[in-house]
Amino acid sequence: MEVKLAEFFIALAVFFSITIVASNRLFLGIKSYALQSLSIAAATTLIASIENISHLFVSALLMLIVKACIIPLLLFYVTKKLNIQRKIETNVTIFDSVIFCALIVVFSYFLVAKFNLSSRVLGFNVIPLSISVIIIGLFIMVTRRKAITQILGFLTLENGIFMAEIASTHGMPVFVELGIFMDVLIGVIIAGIFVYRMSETFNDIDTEKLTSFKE
Amino acid sequence: MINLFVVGISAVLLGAALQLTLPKKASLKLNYLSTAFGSLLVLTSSFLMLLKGYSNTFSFFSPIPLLKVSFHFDSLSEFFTFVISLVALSSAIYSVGYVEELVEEKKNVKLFNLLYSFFFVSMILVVTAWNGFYFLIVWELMSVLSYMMVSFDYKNRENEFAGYLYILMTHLGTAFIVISFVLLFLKAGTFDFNSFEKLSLSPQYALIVALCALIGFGMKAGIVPFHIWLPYAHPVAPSNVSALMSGVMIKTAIYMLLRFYFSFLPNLGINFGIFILTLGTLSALIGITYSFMQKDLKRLLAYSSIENIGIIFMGLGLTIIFNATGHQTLRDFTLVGVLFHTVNHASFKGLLFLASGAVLKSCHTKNIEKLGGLIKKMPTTALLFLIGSMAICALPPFNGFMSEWIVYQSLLSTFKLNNETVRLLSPLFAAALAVTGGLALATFVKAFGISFLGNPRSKHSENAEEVDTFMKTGMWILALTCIIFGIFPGLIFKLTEGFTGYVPTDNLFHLTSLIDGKSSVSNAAVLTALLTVFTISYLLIKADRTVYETWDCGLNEYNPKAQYTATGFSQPIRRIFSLILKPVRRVDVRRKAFKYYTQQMKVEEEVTPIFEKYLYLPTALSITKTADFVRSKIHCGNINAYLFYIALTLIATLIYINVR
Amino acid sequence: MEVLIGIVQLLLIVILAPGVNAVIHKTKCLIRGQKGPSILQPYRDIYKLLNKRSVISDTASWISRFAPYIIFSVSVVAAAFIPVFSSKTLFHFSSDVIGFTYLMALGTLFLTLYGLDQGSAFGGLGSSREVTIAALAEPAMMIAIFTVCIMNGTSSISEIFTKLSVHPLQAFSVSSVFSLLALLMVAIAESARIPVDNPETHLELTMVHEAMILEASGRDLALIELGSLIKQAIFISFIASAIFPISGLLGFIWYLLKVFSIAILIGFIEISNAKLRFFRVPDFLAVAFTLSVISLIVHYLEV
Amino acid sequence: MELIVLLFIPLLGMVASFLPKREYAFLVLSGIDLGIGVEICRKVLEEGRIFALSNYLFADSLSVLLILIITVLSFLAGIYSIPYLSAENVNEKAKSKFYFLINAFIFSMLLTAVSNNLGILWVGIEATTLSTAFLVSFYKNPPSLEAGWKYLIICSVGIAFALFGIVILFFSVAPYLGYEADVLNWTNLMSAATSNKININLAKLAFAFALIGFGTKMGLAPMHTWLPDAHSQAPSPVSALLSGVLLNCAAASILRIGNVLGATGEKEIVSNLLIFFGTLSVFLAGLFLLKQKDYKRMFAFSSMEHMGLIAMSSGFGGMGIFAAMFHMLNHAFTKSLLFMSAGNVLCSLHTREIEKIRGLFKTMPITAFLLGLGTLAITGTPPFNIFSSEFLIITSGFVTHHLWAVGIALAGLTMVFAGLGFHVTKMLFGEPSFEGNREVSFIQLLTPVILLIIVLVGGIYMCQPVEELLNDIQNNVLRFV
Repeated sequence: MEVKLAEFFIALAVFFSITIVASNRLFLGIKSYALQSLSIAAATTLIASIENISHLFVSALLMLIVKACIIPLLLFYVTKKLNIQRKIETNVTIFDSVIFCALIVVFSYFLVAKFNLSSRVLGFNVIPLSISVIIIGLFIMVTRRKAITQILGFLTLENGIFMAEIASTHGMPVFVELGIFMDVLIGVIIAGIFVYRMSETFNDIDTEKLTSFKE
Repeated sequence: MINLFVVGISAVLLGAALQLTLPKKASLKLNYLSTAFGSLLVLTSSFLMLLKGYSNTFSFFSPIPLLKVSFHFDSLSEFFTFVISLVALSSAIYSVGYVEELVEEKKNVKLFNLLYSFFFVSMILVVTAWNGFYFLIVWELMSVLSYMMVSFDYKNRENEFAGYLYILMTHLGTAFIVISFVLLFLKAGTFDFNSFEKLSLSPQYALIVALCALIGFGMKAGIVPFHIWLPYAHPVAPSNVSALMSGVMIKTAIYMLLRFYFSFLPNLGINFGIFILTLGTLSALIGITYSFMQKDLKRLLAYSSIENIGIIFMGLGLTIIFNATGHQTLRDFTLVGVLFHTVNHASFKGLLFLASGAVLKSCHTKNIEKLGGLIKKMPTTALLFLIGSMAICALPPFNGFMSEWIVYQSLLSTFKLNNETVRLLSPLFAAALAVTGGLALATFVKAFGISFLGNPRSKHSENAEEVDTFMKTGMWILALTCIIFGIFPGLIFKLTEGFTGYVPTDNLFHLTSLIDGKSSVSNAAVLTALLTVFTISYLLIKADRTVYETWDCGLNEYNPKAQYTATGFSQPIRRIFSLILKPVRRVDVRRKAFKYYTQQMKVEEEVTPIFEKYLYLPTALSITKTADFVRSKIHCGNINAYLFYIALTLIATLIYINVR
Repeated sequence: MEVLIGIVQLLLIVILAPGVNAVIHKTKCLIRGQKGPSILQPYRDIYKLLNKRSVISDTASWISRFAPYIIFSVSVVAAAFIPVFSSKTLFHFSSDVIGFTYLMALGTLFLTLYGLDQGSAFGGLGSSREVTIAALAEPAMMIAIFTVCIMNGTSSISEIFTKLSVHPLQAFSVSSVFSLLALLMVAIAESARIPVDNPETHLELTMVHEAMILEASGRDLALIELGSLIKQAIFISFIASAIFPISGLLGFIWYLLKVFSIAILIGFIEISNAKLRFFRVPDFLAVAFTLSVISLIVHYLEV
Repeated sequence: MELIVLLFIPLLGMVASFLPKREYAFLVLSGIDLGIGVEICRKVLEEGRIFALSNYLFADSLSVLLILIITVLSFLAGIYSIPYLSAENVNEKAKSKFYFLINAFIFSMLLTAVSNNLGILWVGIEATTLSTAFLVSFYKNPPSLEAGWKYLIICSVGIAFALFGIVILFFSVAPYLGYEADVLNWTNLMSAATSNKININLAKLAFAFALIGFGTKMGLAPMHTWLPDAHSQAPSPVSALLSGVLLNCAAASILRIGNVLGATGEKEIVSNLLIFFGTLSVFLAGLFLLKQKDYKRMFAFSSMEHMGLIAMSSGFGGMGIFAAMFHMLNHAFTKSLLFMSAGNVLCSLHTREIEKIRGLFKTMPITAFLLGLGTLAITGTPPFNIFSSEFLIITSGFVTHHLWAVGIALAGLTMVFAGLGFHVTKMLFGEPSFEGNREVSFIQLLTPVILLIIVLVGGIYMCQPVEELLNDIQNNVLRFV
């Protein structure tokens, strides 16, 4: 039962990543991200309890604090502070993007179909799902023009990796996990500073404008 | 002997190091005299080594894998050492006077001196190297040093372009040389030339190696169509350097080709020989045709180098043909011809470049159209230039004739072969060589006649002065060489005996061909006869002359501008050969109000360098265009696109992994 | 004895040289219906010139002073290569045909330099044209010579003469006819005759040889002219020697006969042709080249 | 113990960067670090591998190679930075930031070099990105900000993929070896791979992700896009470190993971992918270099080319590994030489545009010489060291019958030569576009001169320890690539 529930949360995370793709407002994207992190944290907790791995609880807690609370709040803060236009600007229409996400999920299954993967607890589905979240994250980064949405895409990607971790090996070794969380946090802070500086210098954070190194 | 050699090289290096501490003028003397002294020692030692058949190898291991610093002395390398140090000797003595100009122009003379001495040493290292890896290092060292001297006058755009083109072509050539060495390495397991010599390769493999070597060394030698750098680089280099570059540096390529074709790959087929022969003929023809068209004295000489390299290649091709058909003696004989023309070209082209340097120093221009009448201002230089010209036109009794004669005789000897192609082609090649000879004559009549004879065409040549003793001495050494090798061809046969294995039956003066053993030439006899008739007629028919002005159709307003120009002189050939020369003519007419009277008219004629215009330029342009396109597409500056590349690459890689 | 025969042969060509020219001229005059000068006229001209002081340009350098002697010497030495009635020429030990051609080129070099030395416009013009013609005539001559050499298996003029005189008929073939014709055309070009050059006129637009020696006078002119005449005689003798050569005294008479008939033939050619425009000369030489190539191929087919 | 000290000193440097005499503190500390590096080198040569911190840190010959490059170059960059920063009129606060970040940067690079654990290695590499992002945008002008942003985003994505690769790799061995942290130690991974206690399919997948991920950081085409922007915008000493050292750390990580996969018998995938990306990088770099406007950017493209060569050569295996490692060493020194010389030009003439600079031989004679010789060196002209390694690379390519790769690479190298030669010639020759003598100070010339000497001597001579190191890497450390 718990295993099924965990798998459900993981699937939910995939769903939220598609919501991020589908959202046309920045806040909606950030909220989706927070929900995604939340569902992953839930899945983690479930697996931790099934397998009784103590450090996974820590991971889940960190997930909850850092990714579901601090980072979304940070992003809200930056968006408000810099008066960023709330609309998400895309290179590909949202309709196409969502269709594309479906393709990505299919591709992920195709990719690992041969490998016969299953972890100790979770079923076969989890690895391809996490790969699709990763690629969807990358897809967001490729198609979304604003700097802040790119951060969002990156964070989705990162979540995908975390999903893969808990699904496959029930988390990485503790200090690696800690390092990763540290890095993500610092990375987001640095990226935030960059966004701040950029909006100061360019009055905009549309990456379309960042093409002075055109050759 | 080897000690003498080492002392010589160390003298050069020591001189180059010590001169850095001296003031400019003194540094110049010290450097060049020590170089001259060193090269004299090297010359002597290589001469002695050649006579005694000395052969030895010295190796020093390096921790870098496959690299071995090894020096080898055998008759071939000694012969080239001999040639290099001969030209270096005269050029060094010449430089004492010549380089003063750089002092006056406030250039960094000490650096130049250093480069010059190192350049000489690097050439010696090239011809004594005995390991492929090490060879490439010294080979490129030589190229880089010469490149630095070519572009020494860095402010000049011409030098900049010439240097760039030169080093680029050299680099391209080196890539092919690397391939040829590595191909040999694959079979031999080491880069030692020893092991290369022991290989027995399949014909196809050998052919690929031979072709790579041909392209690689052909770039350096300046064979058509890889010659394009040569007419730019040689003219802009200081003349003492051009003498070394044109006289001997491009010969180092010949040296390596000889090694490749006769030591490493002795089983090249007859068709490759025909190919080389054809290439050589083309070079000779194209080189001399363009040479005739030039107005720049040094560029004219540079193009003529292409011609002479072509003649050497003709000999090389014939040697391969004879080698393939098993005519051992003919092969040996022709090989002597190749080496003979190498040393000859070194001596007369060195001489001519030095002489043109003297003109340049004295008149500050290389443009023939602005010279004229120099024979009275610079009598010695004029005489020396004339000697060089006669030698390069292969006129008896000078040395050029002897080597060209051997090539002719080898071409003639092909009628003994069983190969129809060769038998039919070789008279045509002989005809091409004959045109080359005729055009060479025309070229040097133009070069000497327009620049030294008649009246000065500009202020440049009016104020010319004879150069100093050092420069004259340097040139005289080479001029004497031209005469000595012309009269004593047996000397070269003696010196090359070790490599070619050809033992002549004649004495020093006489040269007999192998067709029937009766056709022979003797410059000494011709010279004696000429001198006899000349003396008798001179004494009998006394020169009793009245001096009067040149006939100017009775107008009494003689103007030096009435003289034939260099452009005019070459016009008939330009018109006749317009198919390959593609002359471009610009006529600029300024009329007065009444349109039938022209006030001023300016006619300029130029030839199109076809290889550059129709081969290199389009290639380069299409490459840069493609590059521009690809660059602007890939580096569009948009981060989304950049991320997209990553995504795409990732997916492609994953698919690859999955499919495997 | 050998030396004596050599000297006799040499002197024969030198002495005959003006006469050959006179015969050509006489032939032309006779065909034109003129009486023409005496056969001895060229000898008289040269004698007269030799006794005159020469005037030299103030621009001229030592090239002008020595060139006439050098041109003359080259011609004389080259004449020593040519067998007339015996293969024992003065240079029979090294009478290589390629050496011979390049020796002649030495004369051309000094002649053209002489043309440039006085700084006159005409000299430059003459020199330019001369080198052009020389360069274009070379290939035809070289292939023709090569064919003869290949036929006889040697490149020594004396040897060719010996071989030909041993088997005069055997060596005569279609290919040698072609090569001799080619050589004749080259000879016409090299000795500055119609249709390449007109030795009888001093018209600026057409002259080649005369333009170069426009400044020469007196003894200088005599030497240069003599040199050119010897050169012409050498070419004719060379062709003559290649047609049924016979050694000995009979050969001497046979030689004279051949030389003069070639001279008359040249006279005929001259009178029946107009001088070609300079830029048509390559066409003329191209014909010679083609002939010589045909002769070569025919030779290979015959074998 | 040495390893811990080695890592501790840059941390000390981070603290010291708040002191007033921070530049000298950095100099002294990096000097000490260099000494420790040499000591580690000696010890490794003597004992083979050394371990520290319960096996989480270790040093084998590959680490030693990286440590030597890092410490030598950071010491030289330390010397160079003193006059450079004062010539650029950097204020005290910025200086303190500069030294803080550069110490963090060196620390993170050293961490990647000595970490035995794949997880720590990842943290180290990610830390380099984070620490240098602000160094890239040090001048705070719009282009540097843009470059910094692109650097941060692209490299983060890359590194994220690498992390995913590491996760998969962990997954591939964890079922056999357990879920403990030390499973990710190289030593354990290698023994797992050789004894076939690994899911090969997963390992392949892991390698693919790691290659793309670390390849982004290494500058392999087509993930290289951040590289020219970042390298050209960073202050010159940082550019020297970025190009000379950081790329090598990423390369070493790829090779180590490739080695694990290779040990399972899947050598071919590793070598094929490395050769493909390597050749592509060399060729594309050649195309890009044909026309450039900014000289620092041009040298950055050249770094991409050399990383391509290293990847390609590693793909050849055997002697190719030796050649690649040798090339790594050579490239590090030569590229630092070039960036420092270019820094001198920038310092003195305040323009990056090639078009605007002519006649450097007149205005800045010594710098011009350094730049000219450096260009000859970087394009593989003997007698400089790059030639030797490039020659070995080509030879090993032929030996392993990768003719196409070598052919394309040679074409690329020729274009690189044409492009670099053309642009540098333009800068050095001609009538000077600036007046007077603009030569920089003695110390600013000293470092490139030292590097030039190293580069020149390295062409002919290789000292014994280096040879032993490289041989050991070829025969032991990266045996399976």
